[in-house]
Amino acid sequence: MESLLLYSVFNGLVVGIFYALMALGLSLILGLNGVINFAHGTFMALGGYIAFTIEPYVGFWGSLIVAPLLTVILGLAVERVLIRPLYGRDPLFSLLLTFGLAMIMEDLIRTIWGAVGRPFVLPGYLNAPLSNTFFFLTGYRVVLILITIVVTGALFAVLRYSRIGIRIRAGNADLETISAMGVNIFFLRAANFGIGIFLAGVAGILAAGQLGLSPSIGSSLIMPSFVAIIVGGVGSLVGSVLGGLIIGIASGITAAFFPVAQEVVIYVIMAIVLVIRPRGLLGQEGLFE
Amino acid sequence: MSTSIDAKLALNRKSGGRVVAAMVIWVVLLFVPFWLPMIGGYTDLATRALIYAIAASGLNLLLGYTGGLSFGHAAYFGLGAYGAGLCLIHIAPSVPLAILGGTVLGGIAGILVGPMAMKRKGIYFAMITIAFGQMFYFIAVRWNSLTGGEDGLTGFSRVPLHIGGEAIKLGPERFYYLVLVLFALVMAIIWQILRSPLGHSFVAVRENTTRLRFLGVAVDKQIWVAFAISTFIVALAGTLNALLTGFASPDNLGWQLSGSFVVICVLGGMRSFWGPFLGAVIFIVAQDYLSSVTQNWMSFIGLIFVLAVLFFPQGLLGFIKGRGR
Amino acid sequence: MSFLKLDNVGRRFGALQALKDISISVEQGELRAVIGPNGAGKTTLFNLISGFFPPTEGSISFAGQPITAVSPNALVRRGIIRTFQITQVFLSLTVYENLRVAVETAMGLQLRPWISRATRAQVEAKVEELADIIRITPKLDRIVGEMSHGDQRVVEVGIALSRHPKLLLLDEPTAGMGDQETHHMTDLIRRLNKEQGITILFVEHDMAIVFGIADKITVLDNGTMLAEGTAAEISANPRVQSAYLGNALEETAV
Amino acid sequence: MVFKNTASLNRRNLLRAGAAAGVSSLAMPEVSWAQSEKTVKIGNIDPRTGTYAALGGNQIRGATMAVDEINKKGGILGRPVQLLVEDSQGLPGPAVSKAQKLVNQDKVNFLMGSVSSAVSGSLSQFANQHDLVFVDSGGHADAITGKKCTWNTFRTCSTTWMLTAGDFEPLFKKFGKKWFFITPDYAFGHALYTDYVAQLTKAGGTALGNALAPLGTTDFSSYLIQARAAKPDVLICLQAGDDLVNLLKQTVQFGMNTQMTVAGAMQEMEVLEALPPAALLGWWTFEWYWNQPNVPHVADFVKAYKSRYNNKVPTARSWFGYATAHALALAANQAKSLDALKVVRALEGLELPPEVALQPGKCYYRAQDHQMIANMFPGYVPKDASYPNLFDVSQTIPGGDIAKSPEEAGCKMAYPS
Repeated sequence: MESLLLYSVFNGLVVGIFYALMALGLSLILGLNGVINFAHGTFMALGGYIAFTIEPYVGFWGSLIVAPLLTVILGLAVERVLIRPLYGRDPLFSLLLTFGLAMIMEDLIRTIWGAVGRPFVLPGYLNAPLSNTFFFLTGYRVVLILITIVVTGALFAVLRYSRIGIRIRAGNADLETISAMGVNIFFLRAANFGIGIFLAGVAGILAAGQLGLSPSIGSSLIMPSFVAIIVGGVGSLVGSVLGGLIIGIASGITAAFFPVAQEVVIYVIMAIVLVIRPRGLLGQEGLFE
Repeated sequence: MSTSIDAKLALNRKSGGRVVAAMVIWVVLLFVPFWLPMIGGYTDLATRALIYAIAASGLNLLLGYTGGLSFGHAAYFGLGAYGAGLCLIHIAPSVPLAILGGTVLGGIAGILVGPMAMKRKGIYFAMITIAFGQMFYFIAVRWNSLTGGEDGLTGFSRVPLHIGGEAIKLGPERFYYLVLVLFALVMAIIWQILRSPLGHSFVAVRENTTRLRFLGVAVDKQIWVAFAISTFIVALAGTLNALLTGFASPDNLGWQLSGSFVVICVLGGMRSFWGPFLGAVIFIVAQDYLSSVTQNWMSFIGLIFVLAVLFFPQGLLGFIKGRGR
Repeated sequence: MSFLKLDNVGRRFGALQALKDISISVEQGELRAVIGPNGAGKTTLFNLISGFFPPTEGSISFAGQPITAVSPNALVRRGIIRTFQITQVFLSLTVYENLRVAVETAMGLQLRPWISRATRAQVEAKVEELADIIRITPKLDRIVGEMSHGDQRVVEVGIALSRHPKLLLLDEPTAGMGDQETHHMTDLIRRLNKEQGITILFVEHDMAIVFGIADKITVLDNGTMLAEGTAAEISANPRVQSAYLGNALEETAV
Repeated sequence: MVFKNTASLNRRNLLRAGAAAGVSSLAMPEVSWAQSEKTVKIGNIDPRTGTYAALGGNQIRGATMAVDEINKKGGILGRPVQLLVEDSQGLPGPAVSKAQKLVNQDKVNFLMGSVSSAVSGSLSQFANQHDLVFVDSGGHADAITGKKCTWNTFRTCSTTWMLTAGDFEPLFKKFGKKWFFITPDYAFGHALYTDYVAQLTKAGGTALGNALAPLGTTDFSSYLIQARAAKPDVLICLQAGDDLVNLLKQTVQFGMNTQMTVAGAMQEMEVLEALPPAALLGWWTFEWYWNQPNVPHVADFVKAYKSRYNNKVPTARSWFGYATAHALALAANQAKSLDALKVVRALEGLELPPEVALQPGKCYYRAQDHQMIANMFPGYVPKDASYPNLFDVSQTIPGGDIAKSPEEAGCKMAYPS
């Protein structure tokens, strides 16, 4: 029983990592670009499929670097052509646009890579359990957690210390002032969108190794990521990560002890947070949004 | 002073034109079962378009008139569908009861969810409505014993209507007329709301919540009422959809459908009374046609979303009116 | 007993002390101007009185009742109505529709999905009356968003009037207006005060207007109260002259 | 409620509609049907998008190939046959919408298709309301030809019972009597589980546990830990499609394939294709396999299919579509009519000729419950399997030996008077 609890917490943690990576990217784009990126899940899937395609040539570790960058290039093109005209307009429009984009991208993925799920072959040494007692600790799961820590840590370092990072954070708080100070906000928004997509790409490759690839994998991960943002607190990047981990672990534990409710539980958590702490765990208090 | 009179005359002319247009629409709708098969369509398709028009018009009361961006209204559509099915299976084989039961179920859910979703505004409101929609989706999927789970709820059908001791079977044509009557009823209700102080206040919420709040109006209450009314109407559409297809399934509550309702409103024109209707007709016909001719129909539907946003943000009716001005 | 009374009111935002030690008393029927350089705390003062946020120190009373930390809604019901520095109207509606929704909500009809013919007539009569007061009847069918800035501000005052204000707070009513519009607005303010007997508090930068129509003037500077008094007293006040009026006069001279 | 649809083509219905027109003032004039009678139309509703797109795609390929062959041999009643393919997305809602369109607008003569049991059920109900022949090519739930059987619905693929009975004995004898189940939480999964447990208990084995996983589960580890704790001889995985892919991959990741025998009921070529080499394992049942060296016609069929479809071998799904379309043509030609009831009577007991059956022994639609009785192909995934040699059939079991009798299945057929 103890090992089941331990296991389910760990399992939830792994799932929560995907939610957190997704929510972090979504949250960045939401803050500075003011866009609910519904296509975030399909960008993630795309990252996985690109990795699947280039892996035979560059290997797993190579694809881990190259595939997100290729995804980002596509993301930047989308931002430039489709999303930029919508800045400053009712958020309804960017939401609908990315919604349509998600449908198109999912369909394209199905057309290019086929409706059948695709195996993503991991290096053999990553597949084996590390110890017999903790059989769920496979090499890959540990690597997955480490990579996430490195990526998230690097992101927060960039946001805190680099010039562009500081500007992104400032723009998040007050875009007008930043713009008045002579910062090119179009560049800033594009860069920010790119970073968000990069995170989705990384999540996509990690998910490909853990869950396998199918055209609709993105849409199954994006909804919990929304919940993660609301639970963690709108406007707080740390909150998004925290929210992702919390709902991941909650759903992991529920899956082990009350499997019927494993999806519903995250929405119940959201409802509870909304009732007792509407701004979310680490969210800013705003009088009027 | 004379400019004002001219303006009023112009307004009258405009509304005169509107009356004629509305009359044409109703006459065309009245004879659908006669002309649609002749041009290669089928009555059930028109019924489905009307059902979507009811749902979109209900949503638009919140979306277009009150300015509340709900991306989760399929949840109430689906609840209406399940409610209707459960009424037919467990309570009594009566179509009116099923319609009533499903509508009330969806509407009550809307009344309960509304205040929680409204804790946040704007873009975050949209996100929360999506998430609540997913919650109902998963409840429907997982509560196997009641809902039939992933397979959906089956085992009910459009039992005959009993009027004055006579049993009237509801074939496609008669069911179309039943839906048409309810569509007319919904449009009348929305029309009445829009010309009442309630409707005026909805529009004021959309235009400027700060102003309204400093007129002493509890803005949240107005949004709640708009939210609730829209969920009742969407749930009504859901019950009719269940009766049309003969079952309720989880995809009736899914976010894809929620998105479709929103794009229907945008496509036809969110600020127009007939916009959602027009959007529904276009969307249903396009979907029906595209999904038959190409395996990649999803791309084309997605393209409709993208094009509507980039080129017709005011919707087709808004576009037409804008050019007329 | 003064109509509106602020006792040692202060407001702090984190480390920033936006207002400090403000004591003001306004008599019923008074037309009071609030002046001061940018950042003096004028809008913060309005926000406190209208309940936008509560003061962190001191107390406020209105018509003999304490109103510290009373919600904006409740204050509106008690008769404190405000306009905003940034015009707050219903932009894509006509003037008529703007005034109508204001009148309907003032009558508490905002939850009614239908009204009787008599009530409708009553609403229409009130809208016409309001339009007459603010002199906008010929433009009733115009979309507000397509009108001039001055007209929009007039409409905003009309909306505020629908609530039968006892105390009207006008935040820079003539800002950004041309001469003609300014004249129209000052005339409107004076008429509302004299003919309708509404107590008015207004923030204004244009000294000509302030000295022209205000009964009394309150001067804020840097979050504190510098002076209070009639036009003559204020212009004679050496502190005001040195700290504020000198600059302002220079500005107007330029 | 049986609504007499005026749009249906057959003569019997047309007469009825004429009679009904007197009663119902709303009956629409139907003038255009005579022109459209030239071709015989088969409406094929299969998932081209969604979770089951790969399976649906192969059913469509099989059916398309069959229709071309039928047309080469003179069509149905001397008229050309047209296959109208519609996308069900694997969901009952869109499937019924498509059925409405096919019946009312395109005026098809027969309906076929479906991968998921939910869609099969809703289409069967729809077809029944419209007096139309429907052949369920690939939805397995027992009820379709059991408790919910109807006079106008047939099924080509096997029942869930047959899927479990196909490999129960080899598994039980070879590997042991303590079993653990991981079951997808919907009707199809529940049915497989119940059927296995019935046989297991009867044979004296024990079901150590059953973990219910929702459809679309991507992470099965919480179920695998339960299974591991139970220490069974056999781990039965009842998932299908992408779910099974994920489950098997994780089973191997956790090293559980070395501790117990991984097995299950239905296995498909499409699933094995999606598996990484490390997860290619287990004991399963196929419903048809392309490699049957000693059976006549099979090699020819495989060759023709491969040259037509990008060198891919036909799968069981391809055969379902292929056999279903051929069966409809055979029955209509035999009945010399397109009338629903007459075609139904011809389908009842219809035996597939060897070039369509493509397997040893007798393949026929059982008259009492409309269930196709064909062979099951239990076997295992060999070591170092690679496409297209992903499965070794250990034996072929004639369906007649294991299928429940119509009485046991609970089918009570009622025909229209």
